[in-house]
Amino acid sequence: MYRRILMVLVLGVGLGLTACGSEGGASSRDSTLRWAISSAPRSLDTAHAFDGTSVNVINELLEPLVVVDPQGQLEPKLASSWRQTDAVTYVYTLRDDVTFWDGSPLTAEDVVFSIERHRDPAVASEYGTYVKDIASVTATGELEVTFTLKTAVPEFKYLVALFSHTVKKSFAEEHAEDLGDSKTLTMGTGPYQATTFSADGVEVTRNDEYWGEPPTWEAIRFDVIPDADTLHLAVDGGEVDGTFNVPLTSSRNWDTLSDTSVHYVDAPISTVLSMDTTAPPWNDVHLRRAVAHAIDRESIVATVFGGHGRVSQSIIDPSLWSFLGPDVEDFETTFDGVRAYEYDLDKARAELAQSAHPDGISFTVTYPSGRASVGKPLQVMAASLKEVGITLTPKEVPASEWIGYIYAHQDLGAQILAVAADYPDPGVARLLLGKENAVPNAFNVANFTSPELEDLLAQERSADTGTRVDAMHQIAKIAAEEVPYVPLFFLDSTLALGKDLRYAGDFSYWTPLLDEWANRVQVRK
Amino acid sequence: MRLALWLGGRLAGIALTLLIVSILVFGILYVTPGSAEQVLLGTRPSSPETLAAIRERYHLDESVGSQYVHWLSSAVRLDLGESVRSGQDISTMLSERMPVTLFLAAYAALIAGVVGIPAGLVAGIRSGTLTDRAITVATTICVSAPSFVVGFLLLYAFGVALDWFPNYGTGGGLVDRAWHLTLPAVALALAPMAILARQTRASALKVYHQDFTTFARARGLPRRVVLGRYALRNSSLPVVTTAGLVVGYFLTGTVLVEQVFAVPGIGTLMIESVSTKDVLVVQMLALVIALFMLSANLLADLGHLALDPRVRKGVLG
Amino acid sequence: MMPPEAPEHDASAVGSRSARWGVLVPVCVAVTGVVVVLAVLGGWLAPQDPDHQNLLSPAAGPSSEHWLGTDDLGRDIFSRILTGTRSAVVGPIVAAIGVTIIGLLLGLLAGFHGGRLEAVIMRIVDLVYAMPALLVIIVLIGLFSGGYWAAVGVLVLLATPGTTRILRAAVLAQRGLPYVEAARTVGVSNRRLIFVHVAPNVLPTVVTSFLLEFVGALVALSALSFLGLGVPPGSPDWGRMLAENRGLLELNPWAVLAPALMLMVTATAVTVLGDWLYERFEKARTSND
Amino acid sequence: MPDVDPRQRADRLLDVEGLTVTHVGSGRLLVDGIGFHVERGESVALVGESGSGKSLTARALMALLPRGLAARGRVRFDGNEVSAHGERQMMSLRGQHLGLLMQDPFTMLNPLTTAGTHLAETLRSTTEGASLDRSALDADIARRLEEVGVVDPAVPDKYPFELSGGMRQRIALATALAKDPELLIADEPTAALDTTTQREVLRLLRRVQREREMGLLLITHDLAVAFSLCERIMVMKAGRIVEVADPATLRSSARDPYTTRLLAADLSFSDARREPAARSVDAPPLLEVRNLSKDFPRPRRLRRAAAQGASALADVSITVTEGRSLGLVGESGSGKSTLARCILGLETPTSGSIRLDGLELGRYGSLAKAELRQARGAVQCVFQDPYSTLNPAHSISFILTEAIRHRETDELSREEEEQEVLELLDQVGLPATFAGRRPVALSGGQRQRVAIARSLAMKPRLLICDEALSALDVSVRAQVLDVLEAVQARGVTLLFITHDLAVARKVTDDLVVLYRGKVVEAGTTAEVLDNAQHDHTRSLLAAVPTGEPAWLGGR
Repeated sequence: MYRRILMVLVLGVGLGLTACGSEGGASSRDSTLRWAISSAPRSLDTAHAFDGTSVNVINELLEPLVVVDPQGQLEPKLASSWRQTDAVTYVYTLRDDVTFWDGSPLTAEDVVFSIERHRDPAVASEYGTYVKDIASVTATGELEVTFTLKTAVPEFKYLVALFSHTVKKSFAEEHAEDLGDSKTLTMGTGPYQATTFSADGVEVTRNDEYWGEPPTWEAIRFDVIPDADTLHLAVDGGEVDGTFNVPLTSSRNWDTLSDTSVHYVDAPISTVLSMDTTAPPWNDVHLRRAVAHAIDRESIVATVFGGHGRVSQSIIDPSLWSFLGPDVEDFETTFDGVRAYEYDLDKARAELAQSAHPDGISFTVTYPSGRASVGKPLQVMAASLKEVGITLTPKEVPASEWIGYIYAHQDLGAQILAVAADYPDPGVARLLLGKENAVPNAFNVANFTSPELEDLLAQERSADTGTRVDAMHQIAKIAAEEVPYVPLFFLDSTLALGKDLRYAGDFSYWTPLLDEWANRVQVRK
Repeated sequence: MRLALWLGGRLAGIALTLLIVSILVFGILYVTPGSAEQVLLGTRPSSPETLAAIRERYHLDESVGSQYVHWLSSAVRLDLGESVRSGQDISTMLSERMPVTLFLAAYAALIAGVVGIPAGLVAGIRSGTLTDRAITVATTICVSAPSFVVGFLLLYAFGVALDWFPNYGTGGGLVDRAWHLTLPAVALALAPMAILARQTRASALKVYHQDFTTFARARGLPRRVVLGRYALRNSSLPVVTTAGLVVGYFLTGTVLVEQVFAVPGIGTLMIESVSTKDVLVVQMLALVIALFMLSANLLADLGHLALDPRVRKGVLG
Repeated sequence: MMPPEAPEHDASAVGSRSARWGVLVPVCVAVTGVVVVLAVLGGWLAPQDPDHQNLLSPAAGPSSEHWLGTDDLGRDIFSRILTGTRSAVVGPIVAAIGVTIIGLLLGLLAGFHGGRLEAVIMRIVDLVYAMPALLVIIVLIGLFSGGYWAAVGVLVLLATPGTTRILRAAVLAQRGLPYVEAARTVGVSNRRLIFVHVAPNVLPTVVTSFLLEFVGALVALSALSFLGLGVPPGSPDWGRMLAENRGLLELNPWAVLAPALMLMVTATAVTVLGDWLYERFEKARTSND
Repeated sequence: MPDVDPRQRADRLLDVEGLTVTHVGSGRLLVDGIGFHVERGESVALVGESGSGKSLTARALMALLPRGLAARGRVRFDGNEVSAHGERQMMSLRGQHLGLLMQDPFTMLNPLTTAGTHLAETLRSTTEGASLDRSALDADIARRLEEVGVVDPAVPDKYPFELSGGMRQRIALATALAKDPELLIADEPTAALDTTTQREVLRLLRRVQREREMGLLLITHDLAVAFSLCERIMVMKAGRIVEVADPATLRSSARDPYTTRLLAADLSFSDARREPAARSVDAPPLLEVRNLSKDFPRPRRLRRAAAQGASALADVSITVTEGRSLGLVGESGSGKSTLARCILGLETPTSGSIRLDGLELGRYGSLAKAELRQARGAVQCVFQDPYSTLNPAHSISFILTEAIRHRETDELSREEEEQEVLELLDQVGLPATFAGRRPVALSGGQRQRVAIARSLAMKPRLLICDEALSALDVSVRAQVLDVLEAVQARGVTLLFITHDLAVARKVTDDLVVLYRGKVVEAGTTAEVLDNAQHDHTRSLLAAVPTGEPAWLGGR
């Protein structure tokens, strides 16, 4: 099972960050970093807090064996080295100088315990699907952890960066019921130690005994600011130093801020419009093509997102392509000849005329309330679809209700959803395809499958890169012909920083998700 | 003794009303669309095990009646359950959110009372003058202007454009908090202030024309006594009733104003919980709000009792 | 004998009494008139299609083409304001009519019949009256994802008790008057008593409470839209525009200020009219000469 | 005004010249340049009907006119010009030199403070009073209460609502006198009181005035009261003083025609029934009330506790003989109106029977439709308050036509209806032009006549007049009385409810005295009034003002 994707699902905003240098500036300051987050972490226990915002915070507290650097390469963290001894065995050697905040040394037992928690059904960890293929994880030495897998998993090395955040075993056992809550907090090895945690935010203070580079900040205060306009005000007023949550729909407004610099980087967050290929009216390919032709993606990216995104031509993200390996041809070459749907109302009308609904149809697309990053594009789409006689009505529903529809997998009709990659591999797209995912609690909301496609999906999971590339090329071709999904756009990750701050080194979508990041935010000299 | 009896009766009535409200709310939430499990699961795809665990933990397998009994029996033990959205204890959430809202409401009530009542009194006594006209026009605007529009305008005028007040945050410490919450408090206070002013004006107008006020002036009583013991005290009876009702405005206003100013109080909690269908929290907030209103009415009645000997006699014999 | 409002031995202030409202009333009548005309004709008067997106000039300031500029999808703010008058005003008018009719019937029934019927009506009324209406609507519409008309419906249910109380009080005040008893002794039927004798005398209260209910509903519905409930996203609705265009304040302040001002001005104008009418009716009732 | 020696003038307590009160908005003149004076220790009455400007004169003297009214003219008090005083100077004058006692003891006292507080705050507002300690203050309060005849030590701690009307007026008097004013202006001080209480309060007022040698300006509509209490009477009409004289002179030889009319209209108690009934007592009864009781449940709820309930009835039996008019007298709260309302079906009696015209009216609700119509036609009522007895929304002809339509089983033609409306108006002495008017355009007396016309439209056999005259001025009262007599002459039987024995004597053949819901005396009017058996009847009789000083005791 390869469901290794963090579904952002338009819910968790701001996974992505931006690689950028420094700039920015706000107030003069003490050595506390004030950081705006869109919602409080649901828990400080990774098992119950697998979402963008929680992970941003937890990455400062708990450390995994390995991390992903801005370029998408694995780097050591708690593990000083690792090796793959065969197709299903991975051995990690721990550093010997790591201690928890209480001074006790990190042992392999702690790491094993932390990973076993995700495998324990009683814990009901949100990482459950990510550890499904592990046959065993054992401490094979004082400072050595060995994973044995049930089957070969090419991207397993990346997954370790996601789920191996280590909490002290004895602490976690002592607080089995309330680990990570606002009273118990947690016990980790990270550069910062949690001091308070509430619905209003989290405060962490410097871990003076940190094993690595001394932490930059005395303390970090994560303030919860759910509302985009409020966030703008808070940043404008200098009440917070920075955030990852710049809403692209109001990026023009943010660009007017004088004391703040906003940076945008490409991110593998893909938004698609799905159409249920198994039920009328969407089982008509001409209708789907008509829709695909009638959506002005260029304008959406340019107008709604102020240009801070990429028009999407395929469900496979070109920006992830390079992670397949150094020998892989570039995306454009590989995908040459895949059918593209340019914005052309005449073509749309022509397709519609060929369909079973030459006079057009009316349909409703629900989306989680308050999410302008899908709401606004839907409004633009509605306007151009109207030109060809198709009526799209966007409808806001509470987020939980919306996700209920998706998971229930019934009467799907047309849906809009965003999928974000949580490790650097273009295989993400498979989540939207195939029988395996055309069931409740999965994301093939177009119910798109065929024998040919199933074969290709199996090939795409091969360990051999060449086979994978070919399979993806075929998949992309089929997906383009049949358009179960209209690929819309990839949204940029953002970083806003006060003018007196800089971001040291490169900054990318990966860092706050798969690495510690706060120490890179530094006061400008 | 009679007072204790009366108070006991009223408190019992409040408890009974809360019970009825809780049943109503429980019923309403039960029939809300969207399965409770899904709300509890949040954004996570579920496995049969997690689903079973959740169903058991929240007694979802049982009937509505026994779910209610479960809820009630833990609620009376002050175990209010957990938010399904954040997993936090609801009692913890309330204790975090309540102080800000109470501060805001108290601040707004202070503004409303300190400005509204004297303004109404002045307008009533000086009826027909330019002062009266100005106050009347101002209160008319304030009473009809939606609090979220006013809040928005205040925020951008005084927070952003003029930068006199902070435009985000709740501040720490009394002074800093008051400083941060001034704009929200003003936005929240305007409508109740205007209502109080109008009510005070009307009753002052009436009282000032009554024989007993004229008789007091005819005896050469000092202005202080005539205005205080006669005009203000007699005007205060309907004003106290109004003040009790204004609490409803406060509660509604808080939701909107907190939303505009992003104040992390129970108003924003309400909106967040409603929009995420965090039913247990909505239910508890409904009860808290009902308790507020009932207490306000009780306070208003106690005010009447303290102010009006006729009522005192009616209650205490 | 004595003017209804007038203390103190102070002749200087007297002249201004008649001018208490001054120029305000004509202005408010004009504003209300314009709003009503816009509610009827708004869509036709709009110079442009309010939903037409000019994606090339989003969030632009006022220009000769767009008098109040555009929103973030390049839609003409002026046209949206004009068109939005209907959803801003029609719901509240329907709500106010509903509230007034039901409230009047219940008020007359309760006030006139008394006894058990009155007790039942007033018990229910008191119960609902004690609830903060807008809050309940927010919760119900939020949880049940109801639309605009559902909100109007709930609003009617929740606002009726207030009007019922007021009208019942007005009816009670009339019921005890000798003219009612005299009509009764003449043998006038209850229905005739209610509709021919009492109703005309509570009409001023009815008209006034209608206007104030309208304002209440206007504020409530726009608050709902502001919170993203009720009207669908992207509708040219004042409350919705205010919420959705907040982020445009620096780019085109009119996108936010125009709906805010329309709401304020409409609500205030109608309130002033309500107050003024009330005062006039009161004066007509209390002065015998 | 006759010329007076300036020296003498300066010595006067109060001297008013050219006092005018105008309504600023309309410019209407309400008090038209009057002049008068009050000597030290003198008691002077200002008598006039409602609207004559007498109360405004009092308010103008105190500089307490309602806003919208402006006073001009010269007012000298104790030789000092006070009309030019500002509010601050007036404040020191009020209470200390000029006291004011107002009409209604129910509204004159602050409902939220005790009797003692009223006195205390007044005493403390003087320089000497401010330095008094608590016990001295209490002693002073007790002394001053004793002066007005209040000796009960519990009274100072009582709130106004716990005191009777007479007691309140005593408290108010003590309060008005607390700063020992040299002149007391008493504005209708007893108009809101029962007749028996009125006499006690007037007696007290005279005693205090004499003991203190205080000036008194009594403002009243009641000539008899003025004659009994005052040394000099000023008659005021439409903002002017038309005549000034001492009581004896005025009585014997009034010069002004208005005064003459007033004197004529003011019924003397000795006036007997002008036209005795033709029928004897033995004629068949039209109305028989037997053992009628009516209880009112005590209000339960908090806010209604203060609400005034109607008066109960206990085992009341009366008989009205057809053609003879029956008077029902008693003080307020005696149950007179409750009885009337039971007969009219506006209240349902608790027990007992009411038989009228062969119908049992104890349970109106159970009457058949035809019976109900018969009952409605048989008995009609004229209520007390002329200002709310007519529906302000409808015209006079609408009101009368409605009654006519409810009387007739068959529909009349429009012309017939119009004709009858005019006839009805004519019967009550109103011109035909009134048909199109609305009640708001009518005076109190005119309204009361329309109310009578409406009753007559039903062609009733019994007409109940529930204090139908008591809200009217004396001159108007006489006219309405004439109308009622004419009605009686047409064969309609009257049930006349009143607290005024003089009216009762003049209009009724038989009399029933009610006291606290019980019949205490009944008989022919002459028997009852000339040979009263019951104490209550006697005290009622004693309370009727005679116009002689002796009525108040002493000279």
